[in-house]
This record gives sequence, structure tokens and C-alpha cells, in this order.
Amino acid sequence: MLTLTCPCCGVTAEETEFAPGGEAHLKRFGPGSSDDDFEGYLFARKNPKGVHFERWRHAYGCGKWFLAARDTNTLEVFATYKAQTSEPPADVIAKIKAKRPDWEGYK
Amino acid sequence: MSDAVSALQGETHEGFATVAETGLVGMITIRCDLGSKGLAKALKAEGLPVPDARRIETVEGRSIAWMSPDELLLICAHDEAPALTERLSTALSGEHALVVNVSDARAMFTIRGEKADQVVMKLSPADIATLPTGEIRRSRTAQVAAAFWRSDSDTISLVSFRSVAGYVMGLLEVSAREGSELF
Amino acid sequence: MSTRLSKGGRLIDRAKPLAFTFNGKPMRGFAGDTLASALLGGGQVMVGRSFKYHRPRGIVASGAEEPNALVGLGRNARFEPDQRTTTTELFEGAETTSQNHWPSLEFDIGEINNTFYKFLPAGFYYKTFMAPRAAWKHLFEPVIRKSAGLGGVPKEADPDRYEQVYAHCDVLVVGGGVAGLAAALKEGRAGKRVWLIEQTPNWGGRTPVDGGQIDGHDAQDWIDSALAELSSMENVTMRTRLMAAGLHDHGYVIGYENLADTTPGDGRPRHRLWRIRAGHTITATGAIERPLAFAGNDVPGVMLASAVRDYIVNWAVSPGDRTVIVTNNDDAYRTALAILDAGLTVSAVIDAREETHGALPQAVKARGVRVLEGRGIAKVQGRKHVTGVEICAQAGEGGAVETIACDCVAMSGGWSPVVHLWSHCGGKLTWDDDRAMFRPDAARPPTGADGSAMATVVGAANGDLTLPETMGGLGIGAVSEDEAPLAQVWMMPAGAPDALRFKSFLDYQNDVKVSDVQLAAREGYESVEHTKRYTTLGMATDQGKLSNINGLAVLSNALGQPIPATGTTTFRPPYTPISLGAVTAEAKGELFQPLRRTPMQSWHEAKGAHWEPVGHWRRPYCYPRSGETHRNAVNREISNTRKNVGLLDASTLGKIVVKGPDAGKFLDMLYTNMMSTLPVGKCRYGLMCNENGFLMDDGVVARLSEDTWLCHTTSGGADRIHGWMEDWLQCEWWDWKVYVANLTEQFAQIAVVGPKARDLLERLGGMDVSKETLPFMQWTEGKLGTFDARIFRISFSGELSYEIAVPASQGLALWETLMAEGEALGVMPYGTEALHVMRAEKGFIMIGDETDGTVIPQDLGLNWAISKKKTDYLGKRAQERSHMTDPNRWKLVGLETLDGSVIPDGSHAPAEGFNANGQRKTQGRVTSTYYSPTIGKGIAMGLVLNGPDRMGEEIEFTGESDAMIKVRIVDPVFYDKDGEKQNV
Amino acid sequence: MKRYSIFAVAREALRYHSGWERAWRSPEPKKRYKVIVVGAGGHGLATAYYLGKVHGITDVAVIEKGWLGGGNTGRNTTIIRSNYLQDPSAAIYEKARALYEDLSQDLNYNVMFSPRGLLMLGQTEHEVRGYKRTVHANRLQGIDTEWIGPQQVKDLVPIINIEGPRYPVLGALLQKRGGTARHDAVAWGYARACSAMGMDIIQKCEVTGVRTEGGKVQGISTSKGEIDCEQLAIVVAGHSSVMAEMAGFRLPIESVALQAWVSEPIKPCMDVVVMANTVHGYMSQSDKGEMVIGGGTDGFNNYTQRGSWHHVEETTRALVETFPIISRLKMLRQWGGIVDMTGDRSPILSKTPVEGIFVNCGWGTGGFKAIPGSGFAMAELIARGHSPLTDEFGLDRFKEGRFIDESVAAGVAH
Ligand SMILES: Cc1cc2nc3c(=O)[nH]c(=O)nc-3n(C[C@H](O)[C@H](O)[C@H](O)COP(=O)(O)OP(=O)(O)OC[C@H]3O[C@@H](n4cnc5c(N)ncnc54)[C@H](O)[C@@H]3O)c2cc1C
Ligand SMILES: NC(=O)c1ccc[n+]([C@@H]2O[C@H](COP(=O)([O-])OP(=O)(O)OC[C@H]3O[C@@H](n4cnc5c(N)ncnc54)[C@H](O)[C@@H]3O)[C@@H](O)[C@H]2O)c1
Ligand SMILES: Cc1cc2nc3c(=O)[nH]c(=O)nc-3n(C[C@H](O)[C@H](O)[C@H](O)COP(=O)(O)O)c2cc1C
Ligand SMILES: [Zn+2]
Repeated sequence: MLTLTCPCCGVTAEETEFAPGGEAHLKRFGPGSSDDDFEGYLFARKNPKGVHFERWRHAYGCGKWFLAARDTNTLEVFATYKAQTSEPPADVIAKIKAKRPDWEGYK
Repeated sequence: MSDAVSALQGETHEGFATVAETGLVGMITIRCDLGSKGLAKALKAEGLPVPDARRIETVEGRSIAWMSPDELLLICAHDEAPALTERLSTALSGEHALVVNVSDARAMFTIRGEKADQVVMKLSPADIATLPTGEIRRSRTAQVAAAFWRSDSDTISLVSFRSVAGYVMGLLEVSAREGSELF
Repeated sequence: MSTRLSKGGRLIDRAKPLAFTFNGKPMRGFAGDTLASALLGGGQVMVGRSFKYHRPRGIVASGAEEPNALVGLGRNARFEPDQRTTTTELFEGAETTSQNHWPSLEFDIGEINNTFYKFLPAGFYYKTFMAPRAAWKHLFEPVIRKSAGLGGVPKEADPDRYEQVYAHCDVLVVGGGVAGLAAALKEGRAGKRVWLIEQTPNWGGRTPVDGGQIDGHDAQDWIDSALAELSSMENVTMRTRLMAAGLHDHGYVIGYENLADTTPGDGRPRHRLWRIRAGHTITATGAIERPLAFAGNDVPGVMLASAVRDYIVNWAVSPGDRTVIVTNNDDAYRTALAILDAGLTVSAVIDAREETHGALPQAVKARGVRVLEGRGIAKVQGRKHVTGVEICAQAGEGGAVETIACDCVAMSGGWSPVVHLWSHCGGKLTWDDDRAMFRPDAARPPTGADGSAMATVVGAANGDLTLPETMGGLGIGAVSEDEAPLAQVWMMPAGAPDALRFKSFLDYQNDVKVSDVQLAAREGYESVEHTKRYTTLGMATDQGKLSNINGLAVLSNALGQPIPATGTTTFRPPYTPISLGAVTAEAKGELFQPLRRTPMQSWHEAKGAHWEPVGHWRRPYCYPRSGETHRNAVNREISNTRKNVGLLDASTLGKIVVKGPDAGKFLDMLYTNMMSTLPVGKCRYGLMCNENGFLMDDGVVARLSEDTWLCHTTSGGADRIHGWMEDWLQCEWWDWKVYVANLTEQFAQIAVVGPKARDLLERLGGMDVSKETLPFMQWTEGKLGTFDARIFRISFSGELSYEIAVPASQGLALWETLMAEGEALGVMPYGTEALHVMRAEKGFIMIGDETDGTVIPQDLGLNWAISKKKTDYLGKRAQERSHMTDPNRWKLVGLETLDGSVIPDGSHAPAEGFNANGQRKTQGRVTSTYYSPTIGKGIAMGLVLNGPDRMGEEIEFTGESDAMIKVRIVDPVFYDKDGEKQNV
Repeated sequence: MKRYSIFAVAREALRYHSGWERAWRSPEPKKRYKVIVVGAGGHGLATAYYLGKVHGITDVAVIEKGWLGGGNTGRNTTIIRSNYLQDPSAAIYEKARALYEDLSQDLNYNVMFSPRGLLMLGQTEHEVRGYKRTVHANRLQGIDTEWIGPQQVKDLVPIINIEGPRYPVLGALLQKRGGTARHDAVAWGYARACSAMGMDIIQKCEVTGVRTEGGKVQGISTSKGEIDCEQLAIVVAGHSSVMAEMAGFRLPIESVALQAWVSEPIKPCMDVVVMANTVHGYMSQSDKGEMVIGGGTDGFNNYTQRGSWHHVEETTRALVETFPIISRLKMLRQWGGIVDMTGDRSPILSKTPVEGIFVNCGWGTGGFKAIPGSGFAMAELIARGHSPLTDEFGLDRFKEGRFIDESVAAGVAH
């Protein structure tokens, strides 16, 4: 039963107040995209055992979507940050690097 | 409108705390850039501040609550809400804003008594003990969304959706039942 | 004989006697007793039968670790199986019954299994009962199930209530022994918000029984003053009868509180489930004594040494007149002293160690007790009760050197720290070979949200067994007798032959013996997890609290590897079993799930509506009149609506307002058709697809103003679509200026439907609702009678139809007004089934019927609602994939039987031949099928291969029975094809 | 392999069972095998078994990082049914169910297949229509299911509450020869039979890398060294994405936690398996007497074999509502598994972008019942390059939009 801090309203709450939303930073492919790109967008998931970037919505709170960097194996939450970005911010990356020196970085 | 009724028409239960539906209340949702000057001006004209994050400010019987980074909730008298919605809409017509009357989409409750906190402890995962006066917490009560705040020293106000008012009242009644106080 | 002593008993109140029954026999005990102490005090040594062999069993332990002494408690609706007597407080009138025997505890037919025990070793059932094939299900399985199964079956719904609570703290201390008290004091003094919980009714843990001095005081005095100080601290909350059941991720602890078990029916919640979010958890859960494995170690009267002294000191119960103590350590000598202090007899102490010099053995010897060193028990004599023990050399093979008569055996195989909570979330253990125990490895703790340790362990739970160690770990001085090291003895004698090992129990409840574990090892079930599952070691209701370490020691031995190489099985919550009632709490009956009610719900209720659940709503399916079947009611409602006028409570329909400079652009992305071009004042039907291209919702969109649209969604879709909109606005197009708000509940919505709908509205007065002013697919707002209303001229039935939205607070009033004013016009309410039939008569699709998450709008002939002009909308790219453009996709058509009957729900149309897997090929299926009272026969829609090109063709569909039904492919619009009725 | 029988047990009883041999050997890995199967769960072991039994390929190693059967095969609620809606699913699940009927005899290991009947309750009109649709589909697929009314439900399951009030039972989809089996025994029985055919089951051996050359598989790196192979089958359920990453491709899979729990044992009181999808809960009673209960999945990626507590509450309340008598039973043990959920919630049995590598995964919350059929089909795919049972379950379906979506008729897929 995770706890997360919503970066939009500042509330720290338990998992049941949020709704998970799968992998973050997916790039949308629309009409005109290749079959591979489109399939990748909808289905190919990194699903790593380790550092994962993912979407959450503060469903029972402020209603905002935000992103989290979390270890899927230890459940450690490295950081939560605003959803309006197409890749993890540098400070989040740095934070993870500091805790997981072996991590190969955001790909 | 004499025929307007609230969801539970004031239903009340006495237990180790008193739980009651408050009857009709006016509520207006304002979605807007909360930092905008236009918003501050429009609210100022109504004698209201723009609340800080998670705050609820009460001025002369009306309250204004911060609901999210781009949403406020104004609580007022029920019959005042339509006109107030109009006024604010007009005042904000120059902004990208949405002002809607949601009075009837909600139900409001009070939990009163020295042990009011304990009722909330049974229903919400939020830490009610550390909720300061003047802060509104959006959370859930059992299986439905709710927001609550301390409206005076021994009263907690709680807002839910109207359709689940009966469910929320059921929860409050059971939770406040005599003999089941926690401390 | 076990009996109540005339003096002592620190936990009982002799002034408060309590009466209870065991298998109908009246018995007595005192307030403060557990069921177990009261049973023992009343001389009841045998209390149940084991799982597999139905062997007579007695009480072994004095706490949560008890494997044997489970009873059925209470009766009728308050009957509860598998109740552990050692942790159940005695109460007046308690009715207890022993378990797993027939016809009686004393004489049990099932004991025949015990006679055949040699044929029933671990896993015997995997090797037998295979022939003939049907025999397992019909012959063997029923017999096995009956003879297993343990407790009785409750027969009625549970009349009690339960509740749940959330609590938050900086530090949670679990365990109210001296270690827990000391830890709580330390954290409390530091000003932390502290919770201290203890599963039993009593503070202090083992120490008041074991004795010693803490911080210069007698242990009990120290405990009393610690409790006094803790109670005085505002920031410390203390509770007894509250067990930490599990330590879950991010410091979430499930606590299980026993409130009213001893006062059944008093109206209070019986149990309370605490969900404690702890910044840090300190477990001070103590240690559990281990049994020793020797033949007959399960005969009633063989008990843990610590339990024997607990019964004497805490409850003034003597488990026997003459006790033999058998041990591999010094601590068990405390039991000898307690027995002697109570004036009872220690027949001998049998110590597996060759020499004993410690202070405790010396003290016991000094009191004239025989101590036999280097000895073990070869065998316990007696069947339903211990009558004596055969003594042998521990180093030998069990040749008896002497027999000692006794009626109680107190055994001690050393202690195991209670590491459950530490382990639940991944805390690791390390093997301490000197003390022969797994203890928490502080270097590998369970970690929390921030990656740091979320738990620490103190006291005996940390392996700091003696009082000076326990308290020393917390920085407090303490004194107790020095103890010599134990010997790693798991089995007696060391060279016990098969015949003895087949009677040496490890897991009492599941009847797992030393021989079973050895058999598992021999057969290759080498992993401790395999051994567990093959033998069922540790899988009983005590979860191996007594058996696990002994079992894995025996396994390690058999495999010839050190114990840490074997490791432990996984510790899982709950620590001890918790009632499903507590896990359910208030969420049953009326509060099982939120019931969403429309403003008119009370009216429907009063009219006896038959309900249909729709999400969390409950909508009237129909309004049967007295003597009317549902089917007839639906037909009446339809006919009346088509002839006169009907009212539908449409309040559950989703209503989402979308506003902003980019709102049009946004809606063009969301809907397959164009919404930005909709003129103000008009309505347009729209379709929404997900990114996979599948149709997920539909509804009418109204343009309210230049920058504002109102989107209607299905009842089930309102919240989902609102969330869907927010998702795209926040996460993809965050620079678009659009706000949305879900106004579903703000408005009550009533559909006024039928040829007399306009008459009815005109009777209310106010707004002009004429054909000219308010034509089809437009909306208007103003006063309708006295109501502030917005009226949409839309139709889901094909009739002249208005949907009227008013603020929810006035919904009931409007409904009642319409019913009253409409009486002269023959108004009737209609329910969801009439709604469904009428839309099907018109060939309108229904999300969830014609769609199922695999259907695209193109399948449904809805191409007219898909914009060709737009370069993009959600789902467009997906609809370009090869499978979506396949000409062989099944397409929507109307279907009618040749004889007018109704095609069964779910019917399929077979095609010629079979596929590669031998399945009959298919060419279509029915999606909606009804009796149409309007047309007077069955009508249906379905998806059929090349359907639209096959109009008039007759094909077969599967019927209710094996017979097939002849069906003709027709246009899906069965009623008023030209739309003349809705355009009046 | 010494045969198991009642006579063998009797014979051994006379000598304290000292004569039993190992159920499977524990060999060291050889340098090279024709086929390596990674993952000694039910699916991996069954794949190996049918490779040997049907196709005569016995130069096979099954590599397992932990103890065989310790993945989801060892932690599932053992429900077996084949009343699936879509043809490809119905085919493979029914193949599996049919093989279960004789599996004990085939393996000479009693897997206690108990076709005691399985009910899926219809509690809304919508659900009823969905199940009726399944009954019709099943008829054409050759699967024996039927729709029964509420009173028949009550007769079959006396402890059920059919009255509601919230969701009265309107009827049920019954598969008479659905049921349960002893999950561990399925893994053990296959392992014993594989070992007897000379295959190597190598436990405590973690695959850490996949070696490929020119788009073709060469072998694997493991904690016990390098092992070469011609063909590699990845059958690791929740860890499929991790293995795919080693082999250089991505899968349409997310790993999430699924939980189950058991009550304390009571005497037999429910002789069928009941699934109540509207309220989200299912329950059966094991031969030992515990009520075996399965819950919902977590919504977030999770490799911990633990799940979030609130699912336990949600499911328990659903079942107390459905079976009011269980309120006074106690939860004995709760656990979790890591399930592999695909984009359309149906499994993948497929070739991959790397020649010689096959995947069998994505069984998610419902693959125990499929073990024999999946192993049979997978073996055929590996040995022959094609199987009618796996044709529709290829990876290509996600590109084409050719999904096999079972959620259409039933909410959950156990
Ligand atoms: C709680 C729960 C309840 C369920 N209930 C049901 C049910 O009632 N009915 C039903 O049909 N299904 C059910 N399922 C699903 C079912 O358990 C699975 O679909 C099935 O067991 C999968 O089998 P498998 O052999 O593919 O995977 P597993 O049994 O998980 O085997 C995969 C193996 O691969 C190994 N492995 C992983 N990575 C590596 C590596 N790098 N190197 C070597 N080995 C590796 C793992 O250790 C594991 O042993 C349930 C699942 C769970 C978790
Ligand atoms: N000499 C020995 O060999 C030996 C061995 C073991 C214990 N001891 C003695 O035991 C005492 C140890 O003190 P301690 O405080 O560490 O342990 P303790 O056993 O005295 O206290 C532990 C307490 O934790 C409670 N508890 C356990 N699990 C719980 C849970 N999940 N939820 C709530 N409560 C729970 C128990 O009911 C008990 O009251 C000392 O007196 C020590 O000398 C001695
Ligand atoms: C069908 C089934 C029945 C089970 N019955 C029991 C049981 O009676 N007692 C028990 O302790 N565990 C039981 N378990 C749970 C196992 O002990 C174990 O928790 C589970 O296999 C997961 O493994 P793990 O906890 O070692 O990770 C059962 C598991 C399954 C799948
Ligand atoms: Zn928030």
C-alpha cells in the first residue's frame, strides 16, 4: 500500500486516493505514423524490474495527473513531478542516479 | 423556489458525535488560472480572497476553498448561487475561466462533538488529527469522494456528491454509533 | 491431572467466577482466564483431534503459537470455528465444542487413520487414488475432504458488526513486553507521536513470569512505572487486545482489535481493523519457545516448558501433578522452579546436554530435583494422556534406560524470535548458530517509501533473549540468572530409528512428523518451500510458529547442509488469523457499495420499481403494477409511450460541460465526428473511441455558447469520460485552453416521450416548445411552469421527445408535476427495459450491447458519424490497421425470425465447416434481441459477416436448445423508418 | 522412474518408505541442449514434457532461478475452466481442460483434478447477456456449458446468498467439468515426468543474459555459467519483459501483483467453484478445507510478490456479501504473485524477432488452467514451427489490431 506525494496540491496520501495510469512519457502516434510506431505507442512497455516512470492521478484529491519515478522491485519512490513534460526532469534523474548508481539512465 | 430539496432534507443522527445533513447549500466551481488578476478582482468584488493552496477561507457566511491548482469552490447560500454564478461568469468573461453552479450536485454534512474526529478516522485515510483549521482535505469516505474541513472548534464539515448522500449518511451514522468510540 | 491451584494466579480474579461449557459439559473459570487456562484448570487435558490422523490432542502452548487447542465457539449465527483457546478470553456463558472427530472427542472413528499412519506418509495422495479416473472426484476426494477440514461450518449470516479505522503515527511499537514498553518510553520521551499495541489483554509480556530486575527494580514494579509514565504522555496511545497482523509496504500496518468477543451481542463492533500508517515500526514481539521432536511428543499432557510455568504463575493452573522437564537449554529450569514454588512435583529434568553448570540448573538441583544429563525422551507413554516417559541416551538410538511415571511433560527446544512483521515486507534474517535461531539482520531491513529502513526490532524478537540482553539493547540495565549455551538438539534421541521418527511430531495440527520431512528430502523436495508444500509443514492455522524452525533443521540435517543454506519459508500476513468480518467491516448490506440515487429515486421506490443496477446507480427496470409480470409491465410502458406519453428518469446520464477557446478543437479530437462546427443552440449525436479505435461511448452534444459545449455520456460512462477528458487535457494537450466540469449530478433529467409529450409540456406553461421554436436536435432554456429548465429536443425512442434538465433539488418536484399534469394524457413512467426495446425498434445502438470493447463504429454502420475531413481524432490511427479495415469484419444488421419468435440472447450464427481446432465456424451473433410490443414480434440486431450486403437472406442462429432458428437479415430500423414520429 | 500406485505405497509402508527415489534429478547444466526452456513453472515444464512425449525431443533443459513451481504456478487459486468466449481462447483452454482429465494417469502423479463444477454468477442484466453469449459460443466450440437459474444456483451452492439485495443472483454460467487441481502437484508431476525422460531441470539457476548472433539465438548466460542451445523458449510469466529485454525486444506486457488468501480450514461446505464478477470475487474450497479466495490486481507495475491491502478488503467484502456465513471465518494467510498482463489480456505464444526464440507468456491472472494445453501447443510450435492452437496468439496481433479480448463477456479471467 504505497504512499505518494502529489506535486500538484502537496498532499501526501495513500495509494487508494490515487489512480495509477501506466507508463509515463509515452509519445502519441496518430494518423500517418508507421505500424511499428503506433504499436509501440499503444503496447510495447518497458515494464522494468527497477526504475520506472509512471503516471498517477490524484483521483480522490485535486484530480490532477502527475508522474512518479518508482522502483518496481523495492517500491521506493524517488520523486513525483508534474505531468507536463515529455521526459523526466534532470533533478529527478540525478536523484535516482544518486540512489541507484548502476541504473543505466532514462532510455 | 419553495420546492427545492436537499438530498436528505436535514437528516440527523445522535451518537457519540452528532451527524447531520445540512440541507441546501450553494456551491460554485470556478476553474481559472488562480494567479490571474482578473480572478482576484472578481472575487474581491464579492468580498472574497483567492485562497492559498489547500486553504478554505470564510468571510461573512461564505467560504472559498482551494480545490486544485486551477479550481476553487465557493460555498454560499443556496438561493444566492445562481446569481452569484452569473456575476462571477460575467466578471471573468475576459479570462479563460469556467464558472458553474454545482450546488445541487453536492450534499453537505456536519459532524459535531468533541469526538467528531473519530468519525472521520473510521472513514478516511487522511490524517484528520493533523488537519489544521482553515485547511480543506479532499479525500474519500469509505468508497466515495469527499472533502472536509474544520468549520469550528468541534465541528467538521464534509461534502460529498449528492447521489451518494444516503450512503455517506449511512457511514456517518454507523461510525458515530454510541459504544464504538475509539478513545 | 491438571487442576486449579488454590493460591496465586496473577491474571485471574477469583472474585469473578465464570461459567462455560465444553462439549456441553458445564465448567467454571475466572475472569482473566483464557479458554485454555479454564479448560486446563477444569481438568480437561484432551481438547481436540488432529487434522490427518485424528490423534488425541491437548493444549501445548499458552499464546498465539498454539497448534492444537482449537474449538468451535458459540452457536447458531454466532458460531465460530477454529477458535484458538489460548488467546480467547473466557466469558460468562461461552459454549465451546471440540473439533474434527466423529462421533465424539473421546471415541473418534477417524482415528483409524492413526492406525494406518504408515500408509499415509507425506504426499501419499500424490502417489495413489489415480485409478479409475473418475474415482478421485467421486470417491477419494469426498472422503479426504470430510476427514480433513478441521472446524465446523457456520450456518447463518453473521449478526455482528465490525469496523475499520485509520490511524497515523511517527512510531508504532508492536508488543507490550518490557522491550516494547522501553522502546515506547524512549520514543515518547522524544516527543514522537507513538502508538504502542499489545495483542493480549495484559502488559508486560513474559517478564512477570520469568522474573528478573530492571533498572534496579523488580520487573513488575518497573513495568508498572513504565505504564504509568506512558499513560501520562499525551503523544502516546496505548492499546491492548490489538494485534499487528501484518506490516505492509510503506509502513502500513494492519491491526486487529478484539472489542466484544467476550460480550456477544452487546451491539458494539466485535472486531476492529486498524489501518495504521506508521512512519517507523518497532517490533518488540518477543520470542516463541520451540518444542522438541521425540516419539509421542503430541500426547495430551506434553507442553512447552514456558507454557507450563505460564499456566501456574498467570492462571494458577497446574498442568500436572508430576512433571518431567525435557530441555536443551537453561531457561526450562525456570519452569522447574515455578513448579516447585507452586508445591508440585518435578519428577526429573532430562537435559540433552552432557553437562549442566548454569545458575538455573544448580538452583533446581539444589532443591532436590533429579537432573538427567545427556539424556533424551525415547517415547512418551499414554494415548489420551501422558502416563510416563521412557528415557534414553540422547546420543543413542532410543534404547530405554528408565521409565519415569508422570502426567505432564514440559519441553523446551530453545527459543525463536518472532520475526514475522520484520519479514512481511522483505526484511532479511541471519542465522545465529550459537543460539540456534534466525534473527533479524539489521543490515537488510524492510524499506519504505524513501528507501530507508521502515522497521527495527528490539528485545527477544531481535534475538536478545535474556533479560539483560533484552533491556541492554535498549540501554537499560537488567539482571537475571546467567544462562549457559543451549545445545542444538532438534530430535530425540539423535539416532532415533524409523519407528520413533514416525511418531515424532513437528507440525502438530497438520500431523507432520520428522519422518515426513526426511521423506520429502529423500524424494527431492529439497527446497524448504517444496518440503513445506509436500508435507504441509507450517501450513496449519498456527502457520508453523512452533514447527517451522524444527522442520527446517530436520530438513537441513537430511540434506547434510547447514541450516542457513536451507533458509526459512516466506512469512506472510496475518500474524494470527483475522476474521473476514473485520476485513469487511461496514461494507455489507446497505453499505456494501455506495448506492447512487437520483433526485426522483424515492418516487420510484414508492411505486415499487423493479431495479436494474447500472454502475452504482440503481435504475427502474420497469414499474410493475399489482399482478403484472415484469414483461407485461415493460410492454405496457412501451405501448403507452408510443401511444400517449411516458416519463423516463434520465438523471443518470452523464453531463459534462466543456469550455474554452480550444474547446471545439478538443471535442473534434475526442469525437469521431465534427463538433466544432455545431451551431449554438443545436445538438449533435457523437461517438467516442479509445486509442485502439473501439467505440467506447456515445451521446448527444449541445453547443451552449460560442465557447461552451455540453456533452452527454452514457450513465456508466460519465465519470470515465470526464476522467478521459482530463487525462488528455492534462497529459497531452496541456497547452490547450479548455476547462471541463462534470455536472452530471447537478441536474435531474427527465425524458418526456410520446405523441402527447408536447401537450404535456404546454400544460405546464412557460417556454415555447413548438415544432417551430424548438425543432428536433435543438435545445432551449427558460421557465417551464415554475421551473428553471433546459430542454433538449432529442429522441432515443423515435417518438416526439424532450429531455428536460432542472437543478437536482427540483427534480422530484418537476417529476411529480409532470405526472400530475399528465394524468389526463395517460402519462406513465417507463423504465430501462422499455427504453432499450424502444431504441432497438428504432435500430439505435446501445453502448454495451452493440459494442463490447471490440467493435468500431464502422462495424455498426455509423460511418456517417465519422468525419472524413478531420486529419486526426482519438482512435483514427487505430482504425487504419489491417484488421480494422478487413472487409470480412462482421457488420450490424437487423434480424428477425421467420416465425416472429424472439431470438435468444447471445445467439450465434454458425457458418459452414470447422476451423483447424475443430470448432464450428461462425458468421455472426446477435447483439440485442427483444419482443417488440409495437411490432408484435421478436426483433433483433446483430453483427453478421458481410451483413449489409445480405439483406433478405435467411440464415440459422443457435436456439435455446440444440435446435436452430431461421432468421432473416433485415434493416435494423424496425419502426418508423422515415422518422416521421420524432419530427412532428 | 518407479511407478506410483497404491501397491507401491503399501509396499513402502512396510519399510518406512525408505525405498522411494527422487521425484526428479538435480543435475548440473550441460554445455549445450537442443532446446532450453527458461522458467520451471507449469507452462515451462509442460512445454518440455510435450516436446519429449509428442515430438521425441528430449535434449531439453528447463532452467529455473528459484525452486520449480515457485512462481505463479505455486501461488494461484487453481481454477480450471474453458468457458471462454473467443474461439482461440476456447480452443486452447479446452485442450488444456481435456488434458487435465487424464493428467494424473498420464503423469502417474495424482494432480487431483477435481471437475467439481464451476459457476460464473450473473448479477446484472448485462452480465447475464454476456454469459448467455458465451453459452452459445461454447456450443459451437464444442464446450459443455449451460445457463442455469437462480434456484439451481442455490441448490448447487447452499451457502450462497441469491437474494442480494444489491445484486441478486439472476442465474449462472455453469461448466460442469470445470473445477480445480492441486497446483503444486501439476508442477511436480510434470517435473518428474520430464526428468524421467532424461531432461535436466536445473533449479537455483538464474538466466542473466541471452546470446544472439545475426538475429539468431546462440545460448544463455546463467548464474551457473554459459549454456548453448538451438532453440530457446522464454516461459517466465511475470518476468517476461525482463527476459525480453535481455534478448533485445519489448513485449506488450506489464507485470502487476495479484493476491490470494485462504481462510482457516472448515468442513466441506462448497462443492463448486464460484466466480462473482460483478462484485469482483471468487472462491472455492480446497481439499484441506480452506476457502481459497482470489482478489484483484494492483494497477501499477510491481515485482514484489506482494500486493496492496485494499484489494483484500474489496474482494473479501464482495464474498461476504455473496456468502454471508464466511464472515466468521478467519483469514489464515495472504500472498501475492507477479502476473504478466498483455494489452488485450490474452496470452502470447509466439515466435519473436529473434530466430529460435519463442515466448509463452501473458497468461496474467488465468493461466493455471491452461498449463497442459499451453505446453502441448508450445511444444508443437517449437518442434514444427506452427500450431493451430497458437496461430492466433502471435505477437503480430498487436500490430494488426487483431485482439483476443475476453473481458467482453466476463470481467475477470481466472
Ligand atoms: C494469486 C493468483 C491467482 C491465480 N489464480 C488463477 C486461477 O484460479 N486459475 C488460473 O488458471 N490461473 C490463475 N492464476 C494465473 C496462473 O497462476 C499463471 O498464469 C500460471 O501459473 C503461469 O504459469 P507459468 O508457468 O507461465 O509461470 P510461473 O509459474 O510464474 O513460472 C515462471 C517461472 O520462471 C522463473 N523465472 C523467471 N525469471 C527467470 C530467469 N531469469 N531465469 C530463470 N527462471 C526464471 C520463475 O522463477 C518462475 O518459476 C493466478 C495467479 C495468481 C498470482
Ligand atoms: N532466557 C530465555 O531463553 C528467554 C527466551 C525468550 C524470552 N525471554 C524473556 O522474555 C522477555 C522478552 O521481553 P520482550 O519484551 O522482548 O518480549 P515478550 O515476549 O515479553 O513480549 C512480547 C509481547 O509482544 C506481544 N506481541 C507479539 N506479537 C504481537 C503482535 N503481532 N501484535 C501485538 N502484540 C504482539 C506479545 O503478546 C508479548 O506481550 C524477557 O523477560 C526475556 O528474558 C527469555
Ligand atoms: C490453492 C492454495 C491453497 C493454499 N492453502 C494454504 C494453507 O492451507 N495453509 C497455508 O499456510 N498456506 C496455503 N497456501 C499459501 C502458501 O502457503 C503460499 O503462501 C503460497 O503458495 C505463496 O507462496 P509464498 O507465500 O511462499 O510466497 C495456499 C496456496 C494456494 C495456492
Ligand atoms: Zn493532488
